[in-house]
Amino acid sequence: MTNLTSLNYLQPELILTATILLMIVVDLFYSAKKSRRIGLWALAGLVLAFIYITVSGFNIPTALFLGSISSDPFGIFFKVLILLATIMTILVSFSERDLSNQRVGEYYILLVIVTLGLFFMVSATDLIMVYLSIEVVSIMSFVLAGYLRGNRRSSEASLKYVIYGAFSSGIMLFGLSILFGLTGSTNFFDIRTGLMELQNGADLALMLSTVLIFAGLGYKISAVPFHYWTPDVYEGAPTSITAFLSVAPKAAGMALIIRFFNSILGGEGVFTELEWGTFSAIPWTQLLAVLAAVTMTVGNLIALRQTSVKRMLAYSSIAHAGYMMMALPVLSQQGVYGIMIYAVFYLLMNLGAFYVVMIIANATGQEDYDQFRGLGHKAPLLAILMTLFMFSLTGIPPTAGFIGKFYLFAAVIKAGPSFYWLAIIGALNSVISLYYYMYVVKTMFFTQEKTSITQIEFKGISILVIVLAIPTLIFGIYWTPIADIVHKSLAIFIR
Amino acid sequence: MYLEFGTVLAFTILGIILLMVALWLQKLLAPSNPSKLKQSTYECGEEPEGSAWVQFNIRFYIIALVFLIFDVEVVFLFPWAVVFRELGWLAMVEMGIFLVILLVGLAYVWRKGDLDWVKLNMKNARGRYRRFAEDPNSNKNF
Amino acid sequence: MAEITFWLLALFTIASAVIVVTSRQLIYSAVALLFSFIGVAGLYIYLWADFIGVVQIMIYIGGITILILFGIMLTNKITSVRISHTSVQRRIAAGGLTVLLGLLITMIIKTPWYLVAASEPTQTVESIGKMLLIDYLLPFEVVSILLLGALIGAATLARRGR
Amino acid sequence: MDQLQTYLIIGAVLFCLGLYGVITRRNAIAILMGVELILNSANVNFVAFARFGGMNMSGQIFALFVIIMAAAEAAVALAIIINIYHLYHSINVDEPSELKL
Repeated sequence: MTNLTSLNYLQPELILTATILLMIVVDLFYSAKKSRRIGLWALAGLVLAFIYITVSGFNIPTALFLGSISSDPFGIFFKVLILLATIMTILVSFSERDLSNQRVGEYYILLVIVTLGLFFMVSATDLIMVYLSIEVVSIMSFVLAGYLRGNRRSSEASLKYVIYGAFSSGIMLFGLSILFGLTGSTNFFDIRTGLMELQNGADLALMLSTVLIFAGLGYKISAVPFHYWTPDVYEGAPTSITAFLSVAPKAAGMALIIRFFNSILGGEGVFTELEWGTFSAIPWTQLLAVLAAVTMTVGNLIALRQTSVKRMLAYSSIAHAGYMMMALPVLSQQGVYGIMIYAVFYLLMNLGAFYVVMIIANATGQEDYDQFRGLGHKAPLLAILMTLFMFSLTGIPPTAGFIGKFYLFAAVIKAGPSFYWLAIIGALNSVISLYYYMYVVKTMFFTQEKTSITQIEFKGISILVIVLAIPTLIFGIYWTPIADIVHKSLAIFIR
Repeated sequence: MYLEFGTVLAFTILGIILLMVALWLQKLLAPSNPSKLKQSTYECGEEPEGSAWVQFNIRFYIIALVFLIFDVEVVFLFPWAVVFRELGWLAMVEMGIFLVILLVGLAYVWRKGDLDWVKLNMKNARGRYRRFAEDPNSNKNF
Repeated sequence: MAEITFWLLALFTIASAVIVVTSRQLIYSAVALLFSFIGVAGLYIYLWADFIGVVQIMIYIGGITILILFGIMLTNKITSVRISHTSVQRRIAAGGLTVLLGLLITMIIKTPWYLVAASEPTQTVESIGKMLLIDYLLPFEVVSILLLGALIGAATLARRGR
Repeated sequence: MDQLQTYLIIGAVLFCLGLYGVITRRNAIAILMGVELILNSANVNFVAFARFGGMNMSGQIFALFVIIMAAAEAAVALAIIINIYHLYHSINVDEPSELKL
C-alpha cells in the first residue's frame, strides 16, 4: 500500500505524535510547579488514541508504508494493552512522592514517546523498523529509569540499564546484519521466501543470526541469560516507571518475538503447525523450551531470597516472562492465544501489586517486608487487595491469574508429550512462587507491627488499585469477553 | 570512485608527511638542553599551580549534544536536497514534518536556556531580570 | 595499487580497534577509536558507499568522538593523567572470543550469501535519497522522533538546577 | 579487495574486539567505546552486503539509520554517565553497588 493511503491506518500514531509536540510546546510556558499539568495533556492524547482504536476496531490485516509495518488485529490488541499500561502509569505518577519535588514535564513527554515506540514495535514487519522501534523504547527508558537525578539509586539504575541496553542492541544488530546478508532484503516476508530457497545451505548462519537476534529480544523481555539488568533497574527507577517497564515493553517484546519467529522462520499458514525444522537442523523448539524453563526457575528461586518487596516483584516479573515464554516453542494457535490472554491478566495483577507497594513506600519511605507487618489491622482494605493480587500472581483459582496460567498450560500440554516436562517445571515453579507470595500475605496478617508507621492515607493510587483489583477478580470467574476479544485479534498479517 | 577519493587520501598523507618533516627537521637542527625552569608551563610569567586539566562546566556538554543532534538532521537534508525536485510536493511534506519535529526540539532547548553560553545568576533580580534570579537548587560551582 | 592501500587500511582499522580495547589510558582509547572510525570510513569508500563514508566522517568522527572526549574530560577530575582501567579475567574473555571469531569465520566462508554481480561504482546519494523518501519513509519519520526524544532526555539529565 | 568474505571477516574481527572491549572493561566510557565498535562492525557487514548484493541500497540505508541511532544513544549514554559521576565521583561500573543482589 502506498505511503499516502497508508496514512489513514496510522491515526493512533499520528495522535500520539501530535500530543508529544503539543506537550513540548506547552511545557515551555509552565514553571516547575505547574509542570505537573503536562501529565493531563499526555492523558488527553492517550485517551483520545484509546477511543480512536476501540471505535475503529479490528480491520483486515494489511501492510502499510510498502511493507514497513502492518496493521492487523494482533497489533491492535497489543496497542490497546500498551495504552492501558501508560494511562495507568500517568495516573499513578500524579501522587508519586519522589517525583513531586522536581520538574516532571519531560517525564510525561518521554513516556508518550516510549508509547509511540512500543506501537511501532508491535506492528513492525521490517528489520529497520524493528531495530528503530526497539531503540526508541530503550533510549527513552534509559532516561526515565534515571529520571530522579539527585537520587543515587536511580542514576545507578540508569547506568546499568544503559550498559546492558546498548550492549544487547549492538549484538542484535549484528544478528540482523547476517540475516540481511542471507537474503538481501529487510522485509520479513521477502526474507522468508529467500530463506525458503536457500533450504539447508545456510544452517550455521541462520542459527548464529537467530541466537544473536534473540539476545536483543531476550533483553527486552528479560529472559534469563539477558536478565541481569532487571532487578537493579526495577529497584532504582521510580516505582511508576518500574511498574510500566515490567509490563508494557515485556508484552511488546513478546508480540515482536511472535511476529518475528512466525513471519520469518514459520511455515506457510498463520500459526498453523509450524515446521521449525524446515530451515535448520538445530532443534529450535527444545532450545526455546529450555530457555523458558531456566527463566522461570531462576526468576522464582532468586525471588525467594529477597528482602525488598519491590525487588521480589522484579524477580517475579522475570518468572512471569518465563511462563509466557513457555508457550513460545509451541507457537501453535493455542500457544499465542495463551500468551495474549496471560499478557492482559499479567498487566492487571502486576500493576496492582506494584501500586500497593507504592502506597506503602509513599507512607513509609521503604519497600521491604517490615513495612507490610500488621497491615491487615491498620489498613484492612489495602491488605485484602494485596492478597488478591498475590493469589492472582501465583495462579490460585478464583483469580484472573489462574485463568491465564490455565490457558498457557493447556497450550503446552496440547502440544504433545515432548513438552510434558516443560509443563511439570511450570507447575513446580508456581508452587515455589506460592511460597514468596504467601510470605507477603503472612507478614500482613499474622505478624505484629514492628514499627508504628503513620496512618496510610488513601490517595488517588488506592482508587487505581481498586480499579485494577475488580477485573482481576471478575475475570477469574467470568472471562468470556476477554476470551472473545483475544480470539478475534488472533489474525496476523502474512503476505 | 577510487580516483576522487584516491586524491583525497593522497592529500591527507601528503599533509601528514609535510608536518612530520617539519617537526623532524626542528628536532634535528635546533639545540635542546632542557632545564627545570624551561620545562614548566608558561602562564604569562607567573608561577603555574594546579593541573592543566581543569574541570569545566557541564553546559558545554549540552551544547556539544545539541550540535550533534542538529548535525545529524543536516545529514538527512543532503539526500533530500538532491532528489526533492523529482519527487514533487510529497517529498516536501515529508521533509517538512521531519524539520518541524526537530524545530520543536530546538525551541525546547532554546527556551530551557541550554544554549546560552554564559549563565547569569544575579542575587536579587527583579522585574525584567527575574529570569536571571539565582535559582535555589543549583549548586554554585557547576 | 588499490589492493595495497586496501590491505593497509584494513590493518590500520583493526590495529586501532585493538588499541581501543587494550590501551591502559582512556584518552589513548578515545584517540584510537577516532582512527578506527576513519579506517571504517575508508572501507566504506572501497565498498562504493561514498555517501555513507561521508556521513560516517561527519557524524562519528565529527560528533560522537567529540562527545566521548567531552565525557572523558567531564568525568575524570584528572589529577593523575594516567587513568588506567584494569581489565578483569582477560584471558578467559580473549579465549572465548577467539572461539567465537573462529565460528564466525567458518560461517562466513561456508554460507552461500546473497550475491549479485554489480556494475561499476556510481553516485549513491540520489538512490539513497529516493529510497529514504519512498521505500523507507516511516523509519525516516520515526528517526526524527528518536532524535527529539534523545535531545530532550539527554538535556534534562545533563542540566543542573532549574 | 573485491571479495565479500574479506569484508565480512573484517566485520567479524571488529565485532569480537568490540565484545572484548565491553566484557573486560570497568570504565563506563570504555564500555561505550566497545559498543561503538560493535555497531561499526555491523555497519561494515551491511554496506558489504549492499555492495555485493547488486548495489541494493537497503543495506546502505540500514547503515545510515544505525549511524544516526548510535549518535542518539551515545548522547544519552554520556549524559547518564556524567550524571552518575557527580554522585559517585568515579565511573567504574562495579563501584556504585548500592543495589546489592
